[in-house]
Amino acid sequence: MADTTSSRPPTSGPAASRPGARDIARWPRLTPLRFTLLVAAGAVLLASIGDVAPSADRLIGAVPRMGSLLERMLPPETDPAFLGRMGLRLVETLQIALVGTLFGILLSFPLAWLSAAGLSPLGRLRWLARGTVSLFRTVPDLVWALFFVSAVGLGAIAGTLTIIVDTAGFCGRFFAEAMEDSDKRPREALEAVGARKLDILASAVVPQCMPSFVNTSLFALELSVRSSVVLGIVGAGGIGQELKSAFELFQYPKASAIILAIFVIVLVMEQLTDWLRRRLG
Amino acid sequence: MADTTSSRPPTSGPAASRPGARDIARWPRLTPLRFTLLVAAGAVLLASIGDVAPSADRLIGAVPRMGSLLERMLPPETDPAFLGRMGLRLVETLQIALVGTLFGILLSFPLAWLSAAGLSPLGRLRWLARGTVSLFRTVPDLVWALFFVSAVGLGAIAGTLTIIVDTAGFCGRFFAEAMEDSDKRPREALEAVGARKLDILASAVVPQCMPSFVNTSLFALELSVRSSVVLGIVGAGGIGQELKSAFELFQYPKASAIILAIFVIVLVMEQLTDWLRRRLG
Amino acid sequence: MTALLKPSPLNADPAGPTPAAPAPAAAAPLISAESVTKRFADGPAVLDGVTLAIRRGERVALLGANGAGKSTLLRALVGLIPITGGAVEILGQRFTRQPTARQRATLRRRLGFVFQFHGLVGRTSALSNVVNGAMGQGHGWRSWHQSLAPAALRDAALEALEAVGLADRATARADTLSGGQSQRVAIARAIVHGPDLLFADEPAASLDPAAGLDIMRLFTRLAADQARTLVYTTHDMRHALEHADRIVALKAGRVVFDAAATDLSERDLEPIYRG
Amino acid sequence: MTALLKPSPLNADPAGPTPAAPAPAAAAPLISAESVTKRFADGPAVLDGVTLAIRRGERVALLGANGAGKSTLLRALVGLIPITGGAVEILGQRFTRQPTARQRATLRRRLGFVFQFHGLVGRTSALSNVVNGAMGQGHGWRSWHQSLAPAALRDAALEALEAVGLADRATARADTLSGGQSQRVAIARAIVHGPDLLFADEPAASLDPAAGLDIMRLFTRLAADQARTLVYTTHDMRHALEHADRIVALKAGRVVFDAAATDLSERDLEPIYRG
Amino acid sequence: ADAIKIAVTDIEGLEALQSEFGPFEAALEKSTGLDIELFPVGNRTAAVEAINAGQVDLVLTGPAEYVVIKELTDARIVVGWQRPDYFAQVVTLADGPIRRVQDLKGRAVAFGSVGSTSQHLGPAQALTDLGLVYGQDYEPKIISRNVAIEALIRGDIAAIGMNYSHLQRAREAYPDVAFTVVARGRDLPNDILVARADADPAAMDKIRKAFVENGKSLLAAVLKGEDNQKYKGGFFLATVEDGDYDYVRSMYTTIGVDGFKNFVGN
Ligand SMILES: Nc1ncnc2c1ncn2[C@@H]1O[C@H](COP(=O)(O)OP(=O)(O)OP(=O)(O)O)[C@@H](O)[C@H]1O
Ligand SMILES: Nc1ncnc2c1ncn2[C@@H]1O[C@H](COP(=O)(O)OP(=O)(O)OP(=O)(O)O)[C@@H](O)[C@H]1O
Ligand SMILES: [Mg+2]
Ligand SMILES: [Mg+2]
Repeated sequence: MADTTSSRPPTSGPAASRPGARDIARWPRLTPLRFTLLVAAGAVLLASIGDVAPSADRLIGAVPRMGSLLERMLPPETDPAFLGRMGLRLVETLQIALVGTLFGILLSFPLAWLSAAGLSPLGRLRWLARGTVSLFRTVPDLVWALFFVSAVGLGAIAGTLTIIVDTAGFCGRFFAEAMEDSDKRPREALEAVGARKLDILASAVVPQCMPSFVNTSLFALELSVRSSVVLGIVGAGGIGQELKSAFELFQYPKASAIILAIFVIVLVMEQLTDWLRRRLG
Repeated sequence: MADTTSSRPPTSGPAASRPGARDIARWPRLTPLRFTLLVAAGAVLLASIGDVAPSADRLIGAVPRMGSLLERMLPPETDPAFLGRMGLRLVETLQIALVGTLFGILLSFPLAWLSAAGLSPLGRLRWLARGTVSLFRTVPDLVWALFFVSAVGLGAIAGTLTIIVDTAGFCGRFFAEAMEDSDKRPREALEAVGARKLDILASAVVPQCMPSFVNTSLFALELSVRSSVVLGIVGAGGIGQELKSAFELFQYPKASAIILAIFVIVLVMEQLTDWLRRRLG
Repeated sequence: MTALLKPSPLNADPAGPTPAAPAPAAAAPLISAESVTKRFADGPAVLDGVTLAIRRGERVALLGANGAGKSTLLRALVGLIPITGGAVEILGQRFTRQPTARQRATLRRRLGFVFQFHGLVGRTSALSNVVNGAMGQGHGWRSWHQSLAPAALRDAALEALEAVGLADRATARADTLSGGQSQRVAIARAIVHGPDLLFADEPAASLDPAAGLDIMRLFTRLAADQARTLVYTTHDMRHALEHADRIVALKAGRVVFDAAATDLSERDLEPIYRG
Repeated sequence: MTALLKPSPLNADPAGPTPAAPAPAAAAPLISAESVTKRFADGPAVLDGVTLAIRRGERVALLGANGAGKSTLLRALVGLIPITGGAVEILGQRFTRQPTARQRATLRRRLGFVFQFHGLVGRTSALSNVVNGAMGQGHGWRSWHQSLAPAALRDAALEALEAVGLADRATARADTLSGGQSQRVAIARAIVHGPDLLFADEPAASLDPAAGLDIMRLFTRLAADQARTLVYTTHDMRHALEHADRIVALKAGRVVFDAAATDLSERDLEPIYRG
Repeated sequence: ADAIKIAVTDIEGLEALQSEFGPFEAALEKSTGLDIELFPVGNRTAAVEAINAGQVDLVLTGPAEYVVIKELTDARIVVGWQRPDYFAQVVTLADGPIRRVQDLKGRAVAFGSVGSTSQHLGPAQALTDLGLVYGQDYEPKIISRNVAIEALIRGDIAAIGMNYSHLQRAREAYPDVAFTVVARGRDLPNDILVARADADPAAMDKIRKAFVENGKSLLAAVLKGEDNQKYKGGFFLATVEDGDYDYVRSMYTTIGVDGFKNFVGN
């Protein structure tokens, strides 16, 4: 180490007296390939931004127009009959979302494990599990709804099944990520005494990942409640359908009342997430 | 410790000889309150399941019906003119998604920081940032689209803005979670030498969270590409619109071709995520 | 601290590979490394032709300056990291790059390992961490958590915690433990199942002098009464000189010293740490 | 290893609170703790009325059995955890529960802290970790990473790494370092900005004997030549007896021993660790 | 001058635009001499807001949307876009239990999309005209067309409201299912190109003229794609009047929506 710079001409500056200071690259070395890739990526991005990003002057002067839209949405509808119906739909939606998300989480847990790098018992075949999860996400809700309606008929059950698949597609990915990112040292420690993959999952990975699981799960529940389409397309009603109709019939005050109600639910779930995560430390 | 059980009657079994063995609760203590809550939660869940979960016999016999649906979708359309148009729409969609997601990520990063427990410089006021992120999510795409359309007119720009908000609502939450869950020890170590909150974020939190950020960001990009509504709503075309009209016109082979194309993109993004995360170790 | 010296109840399976009596004397060594080499990615060789033979019942202290390759060697011997060259035979399993899944299962059943960074699961209790140590013993899900463990395992875990002097903190969350307490949990976890072979990476580094001595004595008894084999690294000369049968020293990944501990003095070991 | 004994270039600001010459003698102590008590949640008192006064330029070794409360005391003194009772005055800042944000900023600028579990950022280089140590010195974003650091800071960081004998691993990712290497990075990080007060929690625990001695000598020079104050915990008697001016011992959260190190022998210290 | 912005909301028109955007736009530009920008918009609410905010000049849309736009902003009709065979139907299975409209009593009927002329308003009006009261004699359900057909085959619903070309498409997609029509509404008013009140009158005139005079070539441009043959035989009509849409207004009343007063801001 002491000699690594001895064959170089002496340089001035404070670092020159300490061999090694100049040897440490400030940035990763720029190979021609990297340079080309960087320039290419930059060009693509700039071109895209030029095409589609908003310019500042278009945004200015937009404020009053947006204000007028807001004005038409407020105040939210407070007709008791409407609020009653909305409450009913909300409860319906919550029920379906709860059950669907629960089963979805149960389904995504094994899928996540099977697809997590370094933890999966499938080895290289883990991409099969990953692919399944990706497929769950890629196939649109409408198609799942078609399948489930033709399988079990219109109604809440098809809605639940659709939510299960949605949740699995989402949680399957984020659970796997949390598992992969968990501290490697406890995993190694258990591996050393002959723990099987499942043991390591249960004892070293899951406890560490609990806060992340809580976050993802409650987000998935929120998503299921918010998702404005799923239940509507299978004729299961739900608050999303109500919201959509309100918009299509230009009943903005009703729409804003529904959005507010959902916002309250979302905030409550955030609090719940926070509380659970604090409890788990 | 040695005396804690001395006043109790002797018990048999291997544990009896070692004081303390019986003192360690196997499960958390069941207070009346906890018991009541547990029973209530169980009852609600069971009731909901009874209402909406699929029964086994309804699922049986559904298989042939689902098969016939699949048959109608396959094989995917391969007409070159259609494929060409689809390719164009895909590129368009990717461009908008890329820019929207990029700006969304840039926006969600500070929001996430401001809302992360234990890291936020806002202290108790961090719920303001959290609330903003929640609001971004709760207000439906359609409403954002309406706002942006009345602000900047129809077209790609309104689509980009909508995607920015969507991304911020999503990434804002998951970035915050990753930050909160990062190892506390490096954070404490920097705090001890007088690092400001921003320094701790930059040096102790961000490097640790990089794999998680990569995952969340690329998922957000995927979401933006998949999102079948946003771009269509604002007249920006996009593959989602194409998919929607294929369905509305019962052109199932076209729809399945589009879904397949999106699936390929999703898989490519998964690979990219994997690769980036591996590089980050 | 006496119960651990009996064959562990968890390990008393007569068909198992752990006869309570010492194996036929002068058998093949329990561990033998043949020119083991290890380099990480394209870095320099961290282990550079390490050859070593350890017999049953020996207590071997592994010395070496920081970065000499001690921790890497221990990991390599049990197949936690693939080796770049050479071969290892350990507990009857011979492998070159890495043991097969089957070999791993067989050898690790009989192994205990104390890691330098402890590797505790922070969010569960000390006791659960110790219970986890018995995972190779076929308890299945019952070794996942203390609340699931069969009584015998729980008792063994408590006994192990007592052996390291930490029974009173059994229910504390592992991430609230002090440095020395955490170290003790790691040791308890490694001995709970009565392993034939214990690898301990600086097991006394965070321990106070009295606790360190207790652990050394515990190790001695494990070796003497039950022919358990012990390989530990340490930076404490006295722990090596007074409590090991043999001292092996690494320097920049090579074995530079391999001798019986008797009749050695600190002076003899000093060159190990010199430039 | 000589450069660190000059006032650090990063700390040479004449208006700063660090005059190169020792402060007027017999001034108020640099640290004084008055009946400091700490309990976690509803647990027992981990610190139980700790009263302590440390003067400028002193080297204080803090001894105690595992779990005695040493690490907790160090954390409490700099306000990393709120104390339950009592008061602390440190570097001129007096607080009861926790220092205010302003107090924190003022006192921590002048502080170095080596944590028992090191607390390195695993995914960045050793050098970046050391650069991070200067975060309280107003470099802003330039102390975030070695590639951003101004030349003076980078040089100071390299110098600190040299002082702990790790300059050759400067670019290694922190999570690939060996136990002792990681420990040294933690020390380098704590001294890079030339702190007036250095708290070190078992700084030599993972070091080999030669490296441990080097660190002790480094500490001695920091104290002697520049009146830097040093408070370190250790389980190594010799490090306490030979390299500290004063030895303070904790037992179950109380100070049981507070004496000059001269003329003490290991024997005098043994009771600290006894039941 | 700025480009004339045209939003297209109607799904069939939209598909035509998506597949054959270029030829039609070019043809329109050529015959008007104006710079034209077309936006296929998948959501009628967005289109209405766009014209309301003055962000588009023209909207090509369906009758139901026109009624709303007219009520909200004082939009003006530029030209009608006649679609041959544009009428609403109530479709059921040929081999199913529904033989007559009266059989629908007490059953569920699916409508494709809230407020859509040919999928919701039209079929509901057709049933009303035949004596069934919306929401009382049968249960209206809003279910996407695709799902509704699956549900119809299963027997979960009794009938679906849709338009003629939807049914043709469905027959292609479900060659082994026999559909039949139990109710058919009268021909629906034309799709319509409306201009916002303060749009440049000269430009609007040009456009109207182009559609009337060069209707054939514009239509030919739309028909370039083989998918768009449904427009074959259509005409562009300059004589469309607001009164032609009173039938649609009565449809809104049928489904229980009385005007859009809320929308206007009180
Ligand atoms: N994953 C890794 N990647 C690259 N280098 C590594 C890795 N793990 C260890 N090393 C390097 O290998 C060398 C030996 O490390 P090892 O942990 O075996 O040392 P050690 O003898 O245990 O030292 P200590 O006494 O400090 O614990 C060190 O220089 C270390 O930096
Ligand atoms: N966050 C915490 N919550 C609860 N108890 C804690 C927490 N941190 C420390 N303790 C307990 O406080 C006691 C003192 O811990 P501390 O880390 O100060 O000990 P120490 O003297 O540094 O010991 P060691 O020599 O092992 O490092 C221990 O019993 C420990 O379990
Ligand atoms: Mg080591
Ligand atoms: Mg400590």
